Amino acid sequence: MDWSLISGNLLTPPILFFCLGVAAALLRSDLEVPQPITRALSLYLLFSIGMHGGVEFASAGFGFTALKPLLAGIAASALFPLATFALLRRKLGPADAAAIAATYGSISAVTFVTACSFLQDREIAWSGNMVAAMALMESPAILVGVLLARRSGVGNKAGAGGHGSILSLSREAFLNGAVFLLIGALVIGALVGETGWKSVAPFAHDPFKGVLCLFLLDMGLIAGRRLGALRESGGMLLTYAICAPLVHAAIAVGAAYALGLGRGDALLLTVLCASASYIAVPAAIRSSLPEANPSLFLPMSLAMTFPFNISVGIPLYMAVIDATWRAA
Amino acid sequence: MDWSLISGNLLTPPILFFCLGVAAALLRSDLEVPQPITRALSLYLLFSIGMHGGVEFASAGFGFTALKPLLAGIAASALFPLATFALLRRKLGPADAAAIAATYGSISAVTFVTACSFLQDREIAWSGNMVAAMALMESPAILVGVLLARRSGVGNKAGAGGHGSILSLSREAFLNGAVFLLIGALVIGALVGETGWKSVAPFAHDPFKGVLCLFLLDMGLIAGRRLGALRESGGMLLTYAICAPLVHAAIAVGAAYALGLGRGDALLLTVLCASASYIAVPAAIRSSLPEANPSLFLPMSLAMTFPFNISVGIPLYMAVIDATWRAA
Amino acid sequence: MDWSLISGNLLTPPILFFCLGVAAALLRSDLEVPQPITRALSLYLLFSIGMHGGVEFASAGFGFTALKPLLAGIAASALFPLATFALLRRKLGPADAAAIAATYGSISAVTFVTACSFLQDREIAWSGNMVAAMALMESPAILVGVLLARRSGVGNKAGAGGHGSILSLSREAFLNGAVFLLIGALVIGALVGETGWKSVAPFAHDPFKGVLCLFLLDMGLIAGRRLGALRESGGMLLTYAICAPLVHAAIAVGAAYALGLGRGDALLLTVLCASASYIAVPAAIRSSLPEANPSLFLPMSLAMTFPFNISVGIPLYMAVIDATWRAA
Amino acid sequence: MIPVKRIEIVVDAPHSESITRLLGSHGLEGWTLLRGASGMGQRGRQHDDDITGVSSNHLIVTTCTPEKLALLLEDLRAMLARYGGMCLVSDAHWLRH
Amino acid sequence: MIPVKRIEIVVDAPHSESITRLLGSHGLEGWTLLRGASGMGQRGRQHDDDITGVSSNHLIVTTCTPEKLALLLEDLRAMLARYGGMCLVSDAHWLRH
Amino acid sequence: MIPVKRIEIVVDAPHSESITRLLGSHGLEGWTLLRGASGMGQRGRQHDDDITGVSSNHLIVTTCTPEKLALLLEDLRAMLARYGGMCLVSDAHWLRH
Ligand SMILES: Nc1ncnc2c1ncn2[C@@H]1O[C@H](COP(=O)(O)O)[C@@H](O)[C@H]1O
Ligand SMILES: Nc1ncnc2c1ncn2[C@@H]1O[C@H](COP(=O)(O)O)[C@@H](O)[C@H]1O
Ligand SMILES: Nc1ncnc2c1ncn2[C@@H]1O[C@H](COP(=O)(O)O)[C@@H](O)[C@H]1O
Ligand code: NA
Ligand code: NA
Ligand code: NA
Repeated sequence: MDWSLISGNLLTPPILFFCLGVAAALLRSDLEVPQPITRALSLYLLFSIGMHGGVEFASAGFGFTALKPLLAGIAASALFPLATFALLRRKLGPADAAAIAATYGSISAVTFVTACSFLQDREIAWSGNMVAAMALMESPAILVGVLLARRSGVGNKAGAGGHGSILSLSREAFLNGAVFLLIGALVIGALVGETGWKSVAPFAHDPFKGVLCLFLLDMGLIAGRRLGALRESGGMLLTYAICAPLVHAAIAVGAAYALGLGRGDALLLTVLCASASYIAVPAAIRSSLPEANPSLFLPMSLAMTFPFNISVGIPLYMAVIDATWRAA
Repeated sequence: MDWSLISGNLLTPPILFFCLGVAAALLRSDLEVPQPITRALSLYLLFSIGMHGGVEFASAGFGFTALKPLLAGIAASALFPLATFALLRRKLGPADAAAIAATYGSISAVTFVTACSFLQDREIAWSGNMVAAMALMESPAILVGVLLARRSGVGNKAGAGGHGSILSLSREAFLNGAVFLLIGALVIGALVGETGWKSVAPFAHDPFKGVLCLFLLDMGLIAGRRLGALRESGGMLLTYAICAPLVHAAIAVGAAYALGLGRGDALLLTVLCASASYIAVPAAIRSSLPEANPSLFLPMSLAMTFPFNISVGIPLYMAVIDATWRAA
Repeated sequence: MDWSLISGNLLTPPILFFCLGVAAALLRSDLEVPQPITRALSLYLLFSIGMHGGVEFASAGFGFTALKPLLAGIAASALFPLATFALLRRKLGPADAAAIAATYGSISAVTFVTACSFLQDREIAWSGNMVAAMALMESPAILVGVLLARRSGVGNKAGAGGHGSILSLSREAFLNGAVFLLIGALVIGALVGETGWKSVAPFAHDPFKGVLCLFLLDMGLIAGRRLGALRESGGMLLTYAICAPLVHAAIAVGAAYALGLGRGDALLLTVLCASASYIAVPAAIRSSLPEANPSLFLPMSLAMTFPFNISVGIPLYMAVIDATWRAA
Repeated sequence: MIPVKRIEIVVDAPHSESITRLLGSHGLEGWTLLRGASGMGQRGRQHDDDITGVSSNHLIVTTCTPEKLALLLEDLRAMLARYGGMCLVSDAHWLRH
Repeated sequence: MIPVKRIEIVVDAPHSESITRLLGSHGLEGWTLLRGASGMGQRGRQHDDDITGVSSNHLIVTTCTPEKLALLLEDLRAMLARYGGMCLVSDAHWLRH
Repeated sequence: MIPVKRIEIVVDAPHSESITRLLGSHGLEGWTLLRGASGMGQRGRQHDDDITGVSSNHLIVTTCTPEKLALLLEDLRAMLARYGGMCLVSDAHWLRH
């Protein structure tokens, strides 16, 4: 296995800016990114990655090969929460267990984007299907998570607000702003193809890496501010926050290998399975499962799993994939 | 006439993102663009289009030929409100009639910019004069509109606030932020010429199309949120919101033909006449004519005329211009 | 001396947009840049200039030659406040004198960036050391200024808030958001080198000049709004606001000559010494020396020294340097 | 001037729409909403820094006649019990215009 | 602590400058202004989403001695009658420092 | 509903953290903070337009039992005397949930 991948990854601009952000938060510097800018950066990333994925998806055609990683991703995002919920129910109430299950079943778009930039640096190809997989993996985990909580009796009266029915639940899950923009951009990318992409590429593609640096600086600040809140989680959840990505990744690498994916797509599927949501899920959970304590699931995914994945996880998964695929 | 222009226009990234925004608003997705970002995007567009226009204006020279479309535009923007006011006074009070008259006499910079991008896709040339025309068409309509209302006795006491005199009216009209930036950037563009433009083009020109997509996504959200408010307008105003652009466009096409403009400039003059303001006018009207009901004129221009123009209007006008100019 | 440098400088896009901003503020146009955008633009500039400087710094090597301008800059930023404080104490209380001393000992990143763009237009080389010098000149002036005030008995009880000790003072000075981001980006630039820079350059470098125009438009608005507050300063401070840059610049030109710097580095060192802070210092002073009246030191540096430097100062210093270096 | 009850509500951003809908259903036709509030409460710190607004609060100010107050507060209490948040009620005078 | 009247005004963004000018003309030297408020009122919904700020409200908080109140409210009422908006007055205590 | 004191503080942005720390040290576990306020006061105009937030105000709302009020106000007064700013106190009712 190629350990230099990990050290090499730590010295790239995006990761270094993430560390700078964490450092600023820990040292209590008054460096901050205004919240509207944070949102704008995330809109930009979803817009870019969605359109780019759509263009590539369309140019590749919609065969069964294209659907394989998609189906694998959706299956993972629906099944992982079941296992997580069963595991965490031993220590946590149903609302919290379900929220964490949804969080870790879903995906992190920023981790995905960082992995894409990692692949790009190493000139490893990946396909637009993976963006489609990402877009479709956000919602099932939310649905499964909330339904698990409901089955355990959480929020069943749901008098106030009326976020009770499966229908309104699916609304939350699919009409979440991030999911909607991502899927919309994907469809638009597929409709307009290469010509359309070329006209927006000087905005959506060329500055992407640089914007990612600023965004990760901000993510570092956000994560750093929540490191303190991890104390509330206790050792078991902290262990989970590092082990879950590893276990999910191991399963994903196996699946990718079985499905015969290329190295690029294999890494992306792995990263999707290993990552935890802090965009779509927290928003949906706050609406549908307000009983869950946000100071548990949010700091875990933001301040533990996300930094782990972008710093050590991505190159580690790549090294494992390289070794496995080469051995084959 | 070439109907494929219309269908072709609908499948371009800017229009599709506009539709995505409308869809998000109608489906009540929580997708939103923070308001400071909305403003920043519009500053960017005004900055870019202004400077670019100024550069081209200066390079073309200031002959009478250059002035023709300018004068035509200013005349239209002062005369259309007179006709509109007379028409609408039958059903509406003087304040509302005057506000709508000003709105439809003035222009929409975003529609203009979408038309420029439409021309660029088809490699049809247009001249910097049209940007000057746009900048100068914002204010006369405001002045005429407010004066019409004043003549009908609206706000003549004007005790509170003192926005009474013609002088303070012209201040509002010409010192409106959007008008001021546009004219300022135009003058700066003319002063710095090609060399200056080249130094800012990687910011002001290259990413323009991509930024326009995000901006139209946002415009779609804004328009979509106001579709409901159209109910207040009643059938007569809704009809007006679609017929006014068509009538204004027909007159403009005739004038452009009579003035011997090129196809590109003809389209832009037509689009300026056919479009209705939602940047400069509403702000000025709120100050100078607070008696007008903003839930009449704002939704009409934003949620009816604007979508109509960018989706169907622009290609339709182009088709008519193509047919006419070819027939000549 | 080449006076055309000055007139030539006035007709570049950044300076013209600054003037447009001032004009908008004076004419009371409602043009405005939302505050989150102002902050985002400054983050962008610090990010870009920091990384670029770091890359160049690393590629040049860390010899004593590289350190000379750095040490000169730090010395200036610690010594100028001493002289300023002694001078201003005749007319002002210790808190205000110290705040102004810190302001004029420190530097203005935007002036620096405008000077870089000035050099770039004229294809004069400058080195990454100067960015390091800039980053390191922000904090000493703050420390010296606050210590001078403390020695004069200001805020010594410091009961409320406890911003008393030298330690917490240094924290304020070095953990200031702007300083932290600048130094962080510098270090990251040095770590990632040319390869890393290339990946972010389409964001951090190509659109730089254009972004600077928008930022200076905003600075013009901000400065223009504070022109009125200058009345409070009185003639002596206004004179100081123009003479201090000239005196500091003269000393800096001499030092640069003595150190044998190139023309580019000489200009940048001069500009750093001649400029006054309105990013790092005001924030730090508000925390550590709240007794100082912000309507003295802020308008002076923002509405007098900054406009003077970017319009007349930079080309003037260049002309002097050109004449001196040529004479040698 | 008309005596009214001034009601001030702070909730997580994702819940503010439920609150304003509730106000509408009680016949209150006026409210003002401020976004981007951070805060501290029983459920910990709201930083107002994240991507989705989950860590932002919204502050809603509304008025209500003393007669309608009791019914409104009953529903509000139920909502806040589920969502978290804060509600303050005070006396004020409305300037009729 | 000094008893004062707390005045809270909500108007469309383009009118807030007229209001603060009015406060100045009545000799009130202190106020705080919050931008970016959305809202609902007799003139419909303010979304706080558009390009120019026409659909944004500003919230202004100021204080006033009980003596000055009547005159100020008279002028405020005239302004709000023309522009729309809301004004609440309540009792408060100012912490002198 | 529980009677409480509603405290509303406006200070320059760089000082708001000192204020919230002070609230914490007095055992107040709840507050709401709004950024981006402009204003006018004895120290002149705060434009809320600059790069660093020095010209922005923050508005902090908190509540306090009547018993704790006196001690809190004493410390607040010292802080505001040094930093500038404003503090209003009024009566309100907290909706327990
Ligand atoms: N005593 C209080 N005073 C002012 N705001 C409060 C108070 N308690 C809670 N809040 C606000 O209400 C939000 C939610 O409160 P909670 O549900 O208790 O965490 C907090 O983030 C604060 O913004
Ligand atoms: N009862 C109320 N409580 C709080 N805010 C209100 C109330 N009525 C009106 N407003 C605010 O004042 C603005 C203008 O009100 P109006 O002129 O009635 O449309 C609205 O958009 C709201 O933000
Ligand atoms: N009477 C007042 N009413 C409302 N806000 C005030 C008042 N006086 C001061 N302020 C706010 O407090 C800030 C600081 O006040 P000062 O320290 O007096 O300059 C001002 O910028 C205003 O935002
Ligand atoms: Na996952
Ligand atoms: Na028109
Ligand atoms: Na200096």
